[in-house]
Amino acid sequence: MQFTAMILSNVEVSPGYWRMRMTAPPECAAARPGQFVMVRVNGAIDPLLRRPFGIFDVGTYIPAQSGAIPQPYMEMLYRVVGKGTAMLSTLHGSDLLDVLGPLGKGFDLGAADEEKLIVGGGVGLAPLYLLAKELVKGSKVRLFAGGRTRDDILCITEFERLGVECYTATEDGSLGECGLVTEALLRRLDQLKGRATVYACGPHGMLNAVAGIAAERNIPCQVSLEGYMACGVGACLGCVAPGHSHSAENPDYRCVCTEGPVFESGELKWRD
Amino acid sequence: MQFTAMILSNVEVSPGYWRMRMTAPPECAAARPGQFVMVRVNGAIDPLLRRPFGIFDVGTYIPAQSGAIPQPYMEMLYRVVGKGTAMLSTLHGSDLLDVLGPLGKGFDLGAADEEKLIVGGGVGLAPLYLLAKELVKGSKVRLFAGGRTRDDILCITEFERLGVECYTATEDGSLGECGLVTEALLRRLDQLKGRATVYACGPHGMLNAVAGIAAERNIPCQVSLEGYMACGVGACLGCVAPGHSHSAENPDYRCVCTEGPVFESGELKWRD
Amino acid sequence: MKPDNRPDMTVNLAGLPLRNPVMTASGTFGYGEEFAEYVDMESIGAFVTKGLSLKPRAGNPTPRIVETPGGMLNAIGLQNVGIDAFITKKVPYLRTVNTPAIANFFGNTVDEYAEMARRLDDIPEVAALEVNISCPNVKLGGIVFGTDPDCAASVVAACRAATNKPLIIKLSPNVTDVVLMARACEDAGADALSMINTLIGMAIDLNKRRPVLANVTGGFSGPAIKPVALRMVWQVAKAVKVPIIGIGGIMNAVDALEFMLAGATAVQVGTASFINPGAAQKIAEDMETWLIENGVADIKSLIGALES
Amino acid sequence: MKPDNRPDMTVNLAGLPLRNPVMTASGTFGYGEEFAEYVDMESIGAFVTKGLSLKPRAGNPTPRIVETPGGMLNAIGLQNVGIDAFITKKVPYLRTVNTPAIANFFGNTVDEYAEMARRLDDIPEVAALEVNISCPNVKLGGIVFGTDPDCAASVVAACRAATNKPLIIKLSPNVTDVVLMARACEDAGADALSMINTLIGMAIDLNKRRPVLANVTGGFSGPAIKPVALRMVWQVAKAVKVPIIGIGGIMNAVDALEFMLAGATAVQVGTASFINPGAAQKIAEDMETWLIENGVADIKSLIGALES
Ligand SMILES: Cc1cc2nc3c(=O)[nH]c(=O)nc-3n(C[C@H](O)[C@H](O)[C@H](O)COP(=O)(O)OP(=O)(O)OC[C@H]3O[C@@H](n4cnc5c(N)ncnc54)[C@H](O)[C@@H]3O)c2cc1C
Ligand SMILES: Cc1cc2nc3c(=O)[nH]c(=O)nc-3n(C[C@H](O)[C@H](O)[C@H](O)COP(=O)(O)OP(=O)(O)OC[C@H]3O[C@@H](n4cnc5c(N)ncnc54)[C@H](O)[C@@H]3O)c2cc1C
Ligand SMILES: Cc1cc2nc3c(=O)[nH]c(=O)nc-3n(C[C@H](O)[C@H](O)[C@H](O)COP(=O)(O)O)c2cc1C
Ligand SMILES: Cc1cc2nc3c(=O)[nH]c(=O)nc-3n(C[C@H](O)[C@H](O)[C@H](O)COP(=O)(O)O)c2cc1C
Ligand code: FES
Ligand code: FES
Repeated sequence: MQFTAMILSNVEVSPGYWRMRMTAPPECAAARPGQFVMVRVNGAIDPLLRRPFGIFDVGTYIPAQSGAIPQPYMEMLYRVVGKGTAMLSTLHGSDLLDVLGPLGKGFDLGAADEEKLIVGGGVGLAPLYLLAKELVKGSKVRLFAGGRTRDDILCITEFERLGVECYTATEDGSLGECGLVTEALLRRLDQLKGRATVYACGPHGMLNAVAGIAAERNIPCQVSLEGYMACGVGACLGCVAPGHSHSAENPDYRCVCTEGPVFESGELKWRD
Repeated sequence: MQFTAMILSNVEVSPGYWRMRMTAPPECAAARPGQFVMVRVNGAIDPLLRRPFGIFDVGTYIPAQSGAIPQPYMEMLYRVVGKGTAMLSTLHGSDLLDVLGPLGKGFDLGAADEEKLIVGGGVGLAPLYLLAKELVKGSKVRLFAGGRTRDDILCITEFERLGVECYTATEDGSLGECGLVTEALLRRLDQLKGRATVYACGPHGMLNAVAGIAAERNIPCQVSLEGYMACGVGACLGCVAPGHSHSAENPDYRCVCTEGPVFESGELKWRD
Repeated sequence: MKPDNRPDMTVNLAGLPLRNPVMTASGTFGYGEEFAEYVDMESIGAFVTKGLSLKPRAGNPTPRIVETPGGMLNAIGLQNVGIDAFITKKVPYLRTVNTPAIANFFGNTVDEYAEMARRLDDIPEVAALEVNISCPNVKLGGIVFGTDPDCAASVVAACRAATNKPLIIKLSPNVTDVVLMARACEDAGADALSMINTLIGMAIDLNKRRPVLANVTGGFSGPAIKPVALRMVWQVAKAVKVPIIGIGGIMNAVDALEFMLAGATAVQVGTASFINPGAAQKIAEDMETWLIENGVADIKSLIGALES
Repeated sequence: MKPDNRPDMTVNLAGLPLRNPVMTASGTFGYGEEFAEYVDMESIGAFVTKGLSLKPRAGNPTPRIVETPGGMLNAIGLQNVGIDAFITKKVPYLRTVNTPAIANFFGNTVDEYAEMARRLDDIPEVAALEVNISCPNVKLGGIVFGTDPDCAASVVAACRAATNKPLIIKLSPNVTDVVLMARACEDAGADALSMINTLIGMAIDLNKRRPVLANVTGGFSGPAIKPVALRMVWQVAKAVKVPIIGIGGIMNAVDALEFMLAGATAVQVGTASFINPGAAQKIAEDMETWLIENGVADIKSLIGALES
């Protein structure tokens, strides 16, 4: 669906990372974890295309005035990387935003009687919070959050408040372990007794590593991909990613916006 | 010169007409009546080109804080007609604006011992206020302000405060006389004893009429023209207007941004 | 004005009556279904499918799209399900909507084009054919059909012989003389011309020192190209008798009406549907409003009505 | 890096050494003087004059310019003071600045082009000649020189015979095959190619039902056209040996560097100077900063350095 959201707040939660809350119609606030929205940053032609963002959280708030009726909202967590996100970060409460969504398929929540291992790199955490919120209802959930440096580790407190056990790692050692977050994941998997499912979102290199680890150990793994998107509704075919049997001779592309953005890692082609 | 102005205020003075005050360096605040500025409404590409506006007023203000030093400012009076002016009207105090100017040649103030007749159509009044401010120092000044309807008659109080005698006319009779303002001008010219100079700015049809009237009676007349401008500095040659000897066979174009925007009406080609 | 005071929005496109002149452009509206949630199909004049080919095509590696100032480049690589899957999987949807579906298609050889035209001619749900001639002729060393008048004419003639449905030829703007191309297509039997297809553009990622698109170059669309499209429609409208469908950067009703003044009988909305999936419907509605506000009783009176 | 740690910004354009690759584009920088207040002439590599002709030209009726999404159209009509007034009124200024001035010119016939080249060859203050071949050949029924390889080659050959100064040919983008045109010009004696000149576009005023420009069509420039320009520079750079000057929508240092990666030895800044009269200088400065920040010691190492 397409709707006009009113921004409720837009705050920088870490240098370069912003969290925006906006009103959303009930259908959007009922989004499944892993779904995304396409935001029109500017009504004119610059930037021209919508920008895709994961749904970080949804909820209900009660407006400040007396006797007000609770309103559904959604949140995005975004990183300022270019023109569109820079413009987003200048918006204020009560500004309006043209939003398309929720789009795509979300995460499969799987069985309740297994451990859930969530791996997020930087702003890749964005769609994982809503996922964790659902998963904690029935499972033990652990979060592995990685980043280049301290500032890239986001919203850990929020995950902890859900009862998620959090492991953090930074490449420069400025927060948590020094190194890649996949090392902590590996250690946990070594200790693992029962069944588990891995969920991951972040830079492609990280997803590649996580998918490899999960495949080796035969653990189900879902990853959320990014892709350059023009439409978000399966029409432009810009966003595709190679499927598992893809080769230059026998190409096999999956549409990230409609078949994804969440895929079973086994469905996709990974670098070896 | 090119400078960054800070907007001090931006208010709608009549439906669709706005008056904006902004800081200006002393060189710009020393602009001659009739000069203009080119404003970059948006730092991105939409709109791409600068927009030309007359300088409505200049002055000095004292910032609100104690012990502050007086600052020069300039004002524009503009009408919302399209994309650029619509965006201008959304700006607020303390927003910044990229300004080029003062540009062009201004009005020639002429001799002090004659009557000054100023004719303005709608937002054509914009460059005439600063002119009137100068002229009242040495001459009797009368303003003839015309418009389609009441809302198009702007800032008359400001002119009256200068001691200018004001005549107004609207096509629908909603303010002042019903009809064209040139009729009031004609009546005044009929009564005129001594010498006079006419100054006019407004829609081309009005300028055409005023130039005709002045030519008939051999009264010096200066008009301020508009023209589609890309550069404002004489480089693009987009803004030209036909000079008096212009014909299809022997074209004679004047550059509005550097040779104008104010011309002796006799320098230009008019429709008969 | 019609009795209910609403203007007559209908146009006739080479024998195909349209309830209004607004169509969607190939490759920007999927196979129709993708937009069912956003567009009331019966609010637009017609819709055009993604470009079809005999065999399914997987398309190019990614990245396939990139934004540019006021526009975008795409190098999708003509990904499509192929004619067989089109018939089994996509045609059933066409049956459910009371709006003409136009099949856009392409080939690598003249024979492939003709074969496609024959296959599509057999499908009752396909109201008209739109031929994308901006494809390389593999038999002629890759010269693009749509950039050579003889090549283009042979495609048109072959398709003409293969179908009785309205035959629309979609012109490439990447030519020195679009009027020459238009005349060649008209003479070879085109019932209508749609124009323009994308310009060819390129974008570079300075930091990576690489082209942004995996395919290096891509098709350039969006508001940025409108001035070129409008110019070409105007040039061709003066030179041919067949109706023209104006395409290129149409974002709103004003843009669409400008194309009609320049000589277009109908328009196609492309990139705009990515930005607002409901764009085509909104444009059709706003055009009607404009007509009412400007006292125009029949939209056909605007076709080619540019004064000069 | 040079001893003072500043990167080497110099390039050599067909024998003409430039302190940096940033030039201003013809028709957007007057005769230089107009910008003296805004640009330190010695901060840029070279500047190009308004297009000159044998006789002064008054240009087209107004309106002559109109903004479009991300770009603008102009139909100035090549208004210029003519070669005689250029010599008496404009050349004296050129003498005062220590930066190469390149004279852009055009003609209506091959002979006029040759005559202009001869006249300009005599002016010591003119460092190089840039030939605008996007003009109609009045002897050949108005076919634009720059859209026909033979026509273009004859202009180039005639100018070549008339001057020993570096001869830059400015290519039109309004062609099917820009590589063909580039090769024809190279073979006929061009020392360098500048590209692109404006696309042809049109804008319509819906309410007036008229073209916005008095001339109906106009030259399309600005950021909107950058993807087309970049593509053409890249195509031609692979096909010719002579240096290329990249032009089209360059607004900032990143744009300029992208053109160099695509194969340009230098760039010209056009429309950007209207928006920021100091654009060319700022771009040159920002390019140097980029080189420093990215550890590039010599800007020449970027020319054609696109990976793929
Ligand atoms: C399904 C999905 C969900 C996403 N969720 C989030 C999120 O929750 N938080 C967040 O910060 N970012 C998210 N991203 C990435 C985000 O869309 C880009 O960072 C953003 O579009 C950059 O826009 P820009 O104008 O600032 O950058 P520019 O570089 O100026 O953008 C230029 C173009 O490239 C595209 N683009 C640039 N980077 C990316 C990217 N990484 N992925 C896809 N397209 C890109 C833009 O959409 C635009 O079309 C998501 C991407 C996808 C596909
Ligand atoms: C020397 C000069 C002084 C001016 N002074 C004033 C003033 O003091 N107050 C005021 O309200 N207006 C003034 N104008 C007119 C003003 O520049 C236009 O109304 C404004 O540029 C419209 O911009 P837009 O984006 O809102 O309209 P759009 O129609 O979206 O503009 C599209 C393009 O057309 C140009 N354009 C549109 N209308 C005009 C016009 N009337 N004259 C010139 N170019 C135009 C714009 O600059 C722009 O390039 C002046 C014009 C000139 C040339
Ligand atoms: C992503 C994308 C895919 C396209 N695919 C096709 C296609 O398959 N066949 C075709 O004839 N045109 C195709 N086009 C061209 C459009 O139909 C249209 O001609 C062009 O985009 C210009 O219109 P616009 O500026 O409104 O987008 C495609 C355009 C885009 C942006
Ligand atoms: C107003 C204007 C006038 C121009 N006049 C000339 C000219 O006289 N000769 C010429 O070769 N190119 C002329 N050009 C083309 C520019 O030099 C340049 O090739 C084109 O504008 C593309 O660059 P840009 O996008 O940076 O403006 C003109 C362009 C503009 C906008
Ligand atoms: S973004 Fe258009 S198909 Fe996925
Ligand atoms: S506005 Fe460019 S020459 Fe006057």
